Formats: sequence, structure tokens, C-alpha cells
Amino acid sequence: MEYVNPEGLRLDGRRFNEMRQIVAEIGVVSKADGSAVFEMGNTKVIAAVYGPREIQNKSLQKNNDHALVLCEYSMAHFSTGDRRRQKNDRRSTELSLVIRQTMEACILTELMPHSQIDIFLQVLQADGGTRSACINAATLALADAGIPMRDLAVSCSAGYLNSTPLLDLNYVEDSAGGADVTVGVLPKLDKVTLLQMDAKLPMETFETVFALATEGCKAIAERIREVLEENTKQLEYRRAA
Amino acid sequence: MVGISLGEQHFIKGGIAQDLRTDGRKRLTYRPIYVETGVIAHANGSARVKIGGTDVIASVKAEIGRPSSLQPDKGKVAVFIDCSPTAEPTFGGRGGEELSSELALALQRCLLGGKSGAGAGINLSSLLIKEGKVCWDLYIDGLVISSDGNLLDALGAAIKAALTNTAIPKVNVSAEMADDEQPEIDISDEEYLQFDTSSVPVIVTLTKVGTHYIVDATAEEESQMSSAVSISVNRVGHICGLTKRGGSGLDPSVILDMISVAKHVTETLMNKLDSDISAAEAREEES
Amino acid sequence: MAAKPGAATPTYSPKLVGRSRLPIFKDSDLDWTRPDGRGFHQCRPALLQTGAVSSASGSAYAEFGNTKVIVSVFGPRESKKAMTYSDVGRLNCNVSYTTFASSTLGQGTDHKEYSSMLHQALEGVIIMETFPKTTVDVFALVLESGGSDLSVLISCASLALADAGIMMYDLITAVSVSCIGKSLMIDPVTEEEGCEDGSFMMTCMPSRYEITQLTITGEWTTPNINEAMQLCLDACSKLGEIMRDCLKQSTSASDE
Amino acid sequence: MGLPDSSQDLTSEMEVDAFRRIFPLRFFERHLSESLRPDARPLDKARDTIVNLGLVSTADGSALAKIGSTTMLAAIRMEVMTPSTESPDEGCIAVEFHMPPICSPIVRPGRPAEAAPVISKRLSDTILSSGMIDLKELCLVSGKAAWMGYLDIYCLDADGALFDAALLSAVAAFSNLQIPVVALNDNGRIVAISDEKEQDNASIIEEEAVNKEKRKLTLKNIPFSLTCILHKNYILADPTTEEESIMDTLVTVVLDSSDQMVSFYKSGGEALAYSSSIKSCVELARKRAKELKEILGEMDVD
Repeated sequence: MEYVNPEGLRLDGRRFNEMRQIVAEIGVVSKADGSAVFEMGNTKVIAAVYGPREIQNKSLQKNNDHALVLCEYSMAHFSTGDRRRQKNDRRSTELSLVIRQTMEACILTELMPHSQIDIFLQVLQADGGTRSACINAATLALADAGIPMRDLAVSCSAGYLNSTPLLDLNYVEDSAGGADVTVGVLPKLDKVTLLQMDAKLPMETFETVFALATEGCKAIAERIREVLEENTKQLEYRRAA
Repeated sequence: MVGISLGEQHFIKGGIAQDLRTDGRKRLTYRPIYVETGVIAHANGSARVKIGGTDVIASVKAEIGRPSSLQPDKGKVAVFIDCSPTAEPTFGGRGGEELSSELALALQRCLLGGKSGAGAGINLSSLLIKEGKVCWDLYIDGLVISSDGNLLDALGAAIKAALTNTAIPKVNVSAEMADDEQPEIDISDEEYLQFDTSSVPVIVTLTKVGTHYIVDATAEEESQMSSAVSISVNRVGHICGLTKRGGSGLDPSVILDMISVAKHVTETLMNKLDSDISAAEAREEES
Repeated sequence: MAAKPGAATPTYSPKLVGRSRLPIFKDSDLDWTRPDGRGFHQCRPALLQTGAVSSASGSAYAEFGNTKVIVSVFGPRESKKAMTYSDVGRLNCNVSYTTFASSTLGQGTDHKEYSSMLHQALEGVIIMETFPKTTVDVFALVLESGGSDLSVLISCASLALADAGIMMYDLITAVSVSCIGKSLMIDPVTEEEGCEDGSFMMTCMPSRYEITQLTITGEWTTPNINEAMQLCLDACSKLGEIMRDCLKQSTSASDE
Repeated sequence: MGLPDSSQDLTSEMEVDAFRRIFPLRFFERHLSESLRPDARPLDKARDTIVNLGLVSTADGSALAKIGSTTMLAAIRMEVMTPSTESPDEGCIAVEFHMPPICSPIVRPGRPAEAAPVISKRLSDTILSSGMIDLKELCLVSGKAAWMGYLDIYCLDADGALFDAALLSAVAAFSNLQIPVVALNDNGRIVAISDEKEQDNASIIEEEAVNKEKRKLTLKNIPFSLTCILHKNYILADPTTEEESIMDTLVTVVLDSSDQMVSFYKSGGEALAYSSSIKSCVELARKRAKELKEILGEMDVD
């Protein structure tokens, strides 16, 4: 199947280095300490953060000098084309773990000993790149909750189809069987916190794809920063009023 | 959920007794309601309803199925509710299942009517494609994103809006075939059928706090309730379903009084919802 | 199920040929009688018995026509280890069906819906403060389902709780009413429930004259609801007396 | 009740109860030395046994058996299946034993009792190996259709000797079983015929009817069982739950109506079964089988 036509346009009309439209909003869950919705095209994720608060399940308390970060990922029944009914399947568990580790690396957990931070992620629509969308949503929600972080962790994916590196794969491109590289970075520190790839790729190709994904991350980081600044301005404005 | 101090409890109860609730509402006023339709691209119909801090999404998905042998002339409808842990950390893991199934059961009761189909909000016969062979299976999925009380009413309104938003493809069944064969079907991607949702009831929950009852209780108010009665009323003013929550007993006359209050409240709510839904539909078409 | 030899081969139960189910009641047919010959406002004869299960703290058997249920109460006993401290007691309910409970459904399973409804009906009457930190288990088995299962279960459970000596504010009685066409009939059997236009189930505390649980489905007008409620209240108070007599008899029998 | 020598160290019933809970084994051994059991039975006597037939109207055959307070409800439902190619003219019996949470404090919902599948298996083995039922009698149309009998036994009250009671209820349910009247229709499926329908168009049905009238199964070699406890030199017939939990060497002997041994089952336990004690167990089982046969015989008269 042809994923990139001779004019260099993808199935949904994007160019190879073009991202889908990003919509981000802060404070969608009224009772959470921090929350955000993050949309990339048709992929839509809600994140809610509760904490830092007292550790609820004492058996999880291992390290007293650091905050405990917990993460739960769930998909709505209507999030995909066919209805799925299992809640705690393997994919969810794997994703929960990946997101938890990524976020844990950027939260300054040593500032909040004896406490726990819960990150809940709810996928409303899945159209490729949920992993990245979840990390971006979680970052926004953590920032909204005022949890101290080293940097804003952002993530973006890129793939390689029809001998073309492609930024931000959608579901159709994702399931085409080509390589899919998900990168998570801390843009200011210029550090990679997450790198996942599942397919065979020659080293030099990998480097171009990886570079493309990193570029994407930077663009997203910019967008996230804008959203946060806008939110802060509004808070200031409301306070003045 | 954070506990409420004794002082706050008195404040909430006292406010309700004086017809001035903590957020300034009267006992029978709703919080602002916001309706948005077509929020889920994959679904046949969807809607998001916000009532104050409560935020829910309902989606309707139609799949081709086979009518049950007991009712060969009807389609099937199933209601599932999911309480996302984003709404409440205790819903994490399997924690939300109990509430989810309770809500699903109450909604099913309100929407699907009696066993014979009387009083159903959705006309099951309209889902039939070919008697005994093919029908539409309607899956209604509700998701609670943020919860601040009155989940059932919000879900009921969201499902009503989602059903209004639903478009089901027209299906052509190939003509005659043998008795035990599954007929060939042709799903049109141009012609769509709309639902008649005028008979879908709205749900009003009256929460009893002290000696008074209130509509649209917040989570704080719900924590002070002795019992709550959810009543679904359709356009002609008939009761289509009733569920009681909370253990404490109620005098029969109180229940009858609650029913008449609920009927009165639904009249205005029904009109408000209808205009909100059609406004949302218009907005969706524009965009 | 694994132990069933030949469970892999599909089986079916022979059905009656060519007989479509006749509507058992037509609006025009006013002289119609109910399948078991009762009047519209007449309940089935009830047989109640406490102490059906010797190994339980309390138990009761109830038979309303073809509906036969057994309820056992265990406890108050230690709560599950995972439970946190609670200064009031806990109630745990479970309802299951035998594989042969009804002629249509083949498998006996736990009935989650009824379990939670039984829980809701009972939690308001039990004085939970009297058994802190512990759990009372109410387990029910429907031996045969013949209609109005839930209401029979609830009444029977309240009798079993009384037999177990669990403190309650009052006995709980439950009665269902079906609405078919224009008529209301109390204590419906399975056939009637299958074609009802609306159902009405009420549980109440007869001595306190309070309704603890009420569910209505189908389309109802206000006068219909008034009538159904009055019917249920009358039936509940009568059932309450029968249950009281049953308990008195069992205590006087054990005194001897 | 009271211990023969209770006047010396135990003065009130309250203390007897406490003694029973704290030193259960000594409590029992004192009884045994007097050849008596706490429920006033001699060692070799089984508890009162009652059998009722046909209690479940939704089943094709059912029975309730009560041994002491152990209560079992068995019901059989007949369904049609396609017989396997190895045995085209034989039906099948599926046995399932259930212990619902109501029967005993040790069973909780969602966590079925360990004992249930074990007893299921033993019941199924015993019923099939005893040759009580001729599976050929369950055949409808050779190679096409045969009866599948689903036998479900529910324990309503568990107070020891579960297997004995379950087997008794199963046997009684089979004796109560009425095989429904059915016919073969054009599509090759078996359909039921109601009584009045048969009269309406008897001519059409007559030739198709595979099973013209309600009939019973012929039962031969009916198995009866007795469970005994072996403890030191004592043999206790038909133990209660309490006895089973204190003394753990159980022996179950199954004999058929012509006094042939069908199965013998001893599971672990401390006491070793000497051939002499096994002989006495078989002797007790023989007596018990006679008793049970009489009880079932009475039922058949009705």
C-alpha cells in the first residue's frame, strides 16, 4: 500500500515532517489537583493528577525519601473502532509502567517524601500515538497541579514507511507494520528519557527517524509551554479581577 | 474524597433547610448545563454533558447483530458505564466497577422500559433489519470523566443527546433467501437514519438531606444525604423508571410527593435539554 | 464445568413445535384469569421456615408458589484481611441460581444485579453499629425461579437475619406488582413477568411504615403508581404478620 | 447430654461446651470409650435419612436427600445431543456437584470449596462404573440424536458424609426421572410434544414420535455408599462435619444392590486401615445399603 504519494503527501494530506493539529487544555477535571486534555488529531487523552498526598496503600511504601509516583492507563470502550472490554490487559499495564517511569524521571520526587502522586490517564479516542499523547497530557496535568519538575517531559513518535521517515504516525500508518520510534525528551536539559522502537531499521535510517522525532518533541514542548503560559496569564487576570 | 468537618456539614444542611445552598442555588435549581455533540469521531453518535463539575461522555455505537430468539422482531440495546479513575482516585483498578454497574442498571431501567417494551425510550423494533435474522445491536457507552455529584442525571442527559446525534446507516437486505441462511446485507454509506428521541425520558434525582429534597446535588451534598430517588419521566409526563438509593426508609407519602415534584422539574429540564441539544447539533454542523 | 464429560458437544433442549407464545392477556379480555387461577390482587400462598441450614448462624427457606429460595446468614465474623478498620459492621450479599432454577436459562450463576439489590434493601434495616469490625454474610440460593424472585429473596433474607439474631430496626418485607395492559397484578409469576408492561418492586418495614427500596420500570401514570403502592403496602403488612408468626413459632419450638 | 463422669470436674453445661471446643479430641474419645457419640448415636449407626422425590418442577427428575442435617438436592435435565462416533447409540450423563455459599461457613462466593470438584469426580465415576444406567437406553436415533442427562447436585446444608448424601440424592433423582415425549421433525431436530398437542394431530406425530410416552429408566445395580471414620480401634459410621474435622481417616465403601463392591475410597489420614477394620466397614456398608434400599423402596410405592 502506498502511504506517501508521489507528491510527498500522506494519507491524511500531511507532509512527511508535519504533525497533526494539537489542542491542549488545562483544568478539565474539577476535583483533581491538576488535569489536562491533550489532542493530536483524532487521538484524545485526558490526564488527571491527584497529590502529593498521604500514601494510601502502605504496602507500596518502599522509599521514604522520595515521593511515590503511580500511574494508571485506561481506554474508554468507545476509544477505538471496535469495542474492547478488557480493562487491565497487558498493553495497558505496559503503558502504565512506561508512562510512570518517564514521569518519575522528571518529577523532583526527593522534595516530597512520605507522599504519593497519582497520574490517571484516560484515552477517549485512540488514533495512533497514544503513548506520546499520554506523556504530553501527564506533563500538562502535573504542571497544573504545581508539582515540581526538572523539565517538561514531552514525547513524539516518528516512523519509516515507503522509504520515507514520517513524523507523528496515525493509526493507519502505525498499523502498517513499519518502524515506530517513540521518543521522550526533557527539552531544556536536552536529555532523552524514553526511547522505544519495535522493528528492524538500518542504523543511519534510525538516526534520521530519531532526529525527526526529536524535532517533533521540541515543537510540542514549545506548544505546551505556550499553553501553560496562556493558562498562567489567565490565572493572573482572574486574580486581578 | 476528603472528609467534611462537622461545621461544614451543618453549613450544608442549614443552607438546604433555608433554601439557599452553598453555591447560591435554590433547592430545585440546576447548575449550568453544557451540551456538546459529536465528540467521538469513531462512534455513530456521541455527546458530552457537563453539569457544574460533573463531566460525562456518552457514545452510541451500532453493530450488526442477530435478534435474540425470544424477541425475533426487536434489536438489542446494551448500556455500559465506566467510571474513569480521573474522576476519583478510588475508581482506579476495579474500584469503580460497583458504581459503574449500579449506574448502568439504573440507566437500563430508565431507558428500556418494561419487558414488553412499554415505556421504552428507544423503540427496539426500529432497530430491526430482517426479522429473526439481522438487527442492529446498539452499544451505549458512558464514561464519567469528572464527578461532582448527580452522575445519573448527567449520564441520562448525555445518552439522550448522543442518541439524538446518532446516525445509523441504512441497510439493504438482499431479497429472498433460504430459511436458515444468513441474508446478505449491504450497508449504505450515504443514507443515514436518525433516531426519534422525543420519547427518551430525562432523569431527575431528588436527594433528601434532612427533611428537604434537592435536585442536582453536588458530591458534598450527596455525602449528607439520607436517601435519593431517581425518577425518569418522559414527555407525556409518565414515569418510566424509578430507583431509590440510600438505605434509610421513606414514608410512602413522601415518595409520592417526590414523584410529583420530579414531574414538575422535568418539564423545564426537558425543554432546556432539548434546546441545548439542538443548539449543540447546529453548532456541530457548522464546524 | 471441566468435570463434565462430553461438555464439548453442544446440546439443546427440545422445544415445543409450532406453538408461538400466545399473549396471556388481552386488553379486551376482562374475564381473563391468571395462569395459576389467582385473582389480580391475590398473592401466592407463602411457606416460610427458619433454620433450614444447620451450619449457618441463621437461615430461612421461603416458597411462594414455584419460587423457592434458601438464605443462609453467617456471622458476624471476621472481615476479610484486606478490609481496613471500620467502626460499623459490614454486610456482604450474594445471590446465586441453581442450574435448574428456570426452564429457559441453562446455567446457574451468580446474580450480581440481585446481589447488589439485596444489599441495598437490607443495609438500611440492619443496625450495623452492633457488630463493628466484622462482616455479616447473607448468601442466597434460588432453587427454583417462579417469578418475583427478588422480592421473595429479600423477605426470606430478613427472616434469616432475624433467625441469626442480627439486630434490625424492623423486619423487611418485599412485594412486586406487574402492570399488564390496564391491570395491576400482585406477586407475578414468570409468565406474567415475561410480558409485563411495567414492574414495581417495593420493600418496606411494615411496623415503621417506611419504604426502604423501590424500583419501577416501564411506563406508569401517577394514579397507577398510587394504586400499586397501596397494594404493596397492604400485602407487605400481611406478609410481615406471617413472617412474625413464623419467627414466634420457631422460638417457641426451640424453647420446648 | 452430659459426660458419664462429668459430675467430678465439669459441673455445668457451659463447661462441657468449653471442653468440647478446647479439647475436641479428648471430648470425643471419652464418648467413644462409652460406645456412644455426642449426638447419642451408637458408633455404627447412621443418622436419620429422608428422601423426597420430584420437588423441582423445572427439571425432568429431582430428589431431596437428607442424612441428619446434611441436605442434598439433585435434579436432572434432559437435553438432546449428537452422539459421538465411537458410541453412536449411547447417551451421556454429566454429573456436577455444587457447594453454594449457603451450605457451609467455609464456602465463600467466588471461591468454590475444594471438596466440590473432588466429589463431582467421584460421583461421576461411581454412577458410570456401577452400571446403574444403561446408556443405550438414552439413545433416540442411532448416530443422530441421544439424550444428554445433566445431573446437578446442590448441597444445601453440609454436615458431614457429603458423598453418601449426594449419591443417595442422585440415585433417587434417577428413579424419579421421566424421559419427556419427543418427536423428530423435518429438519432433523428433536422437538417436544405437549400432551394436548399430541391429541390434536396425533396422526402426523405418530410416525415421527421417537419416544412415544413418558418413560422411566430401568435402574439395576443401584449403588449405595457409607462413609466411616477410622480412629484408633473405633469405627464410626456416617460422621458429622465436627467428627470429620477432628478425626481424619475417612473410608467410603460403595456397594451395589446385589452387594457387589463398586468402589472403595480411603484418603490419607493417620490411622492405617487394617484388613479387619476394612472388613467391618464393608459389613457396616452392607447393612446400610439394605436400610437405604428400603427407604428408596418406600418411595417407589408412591
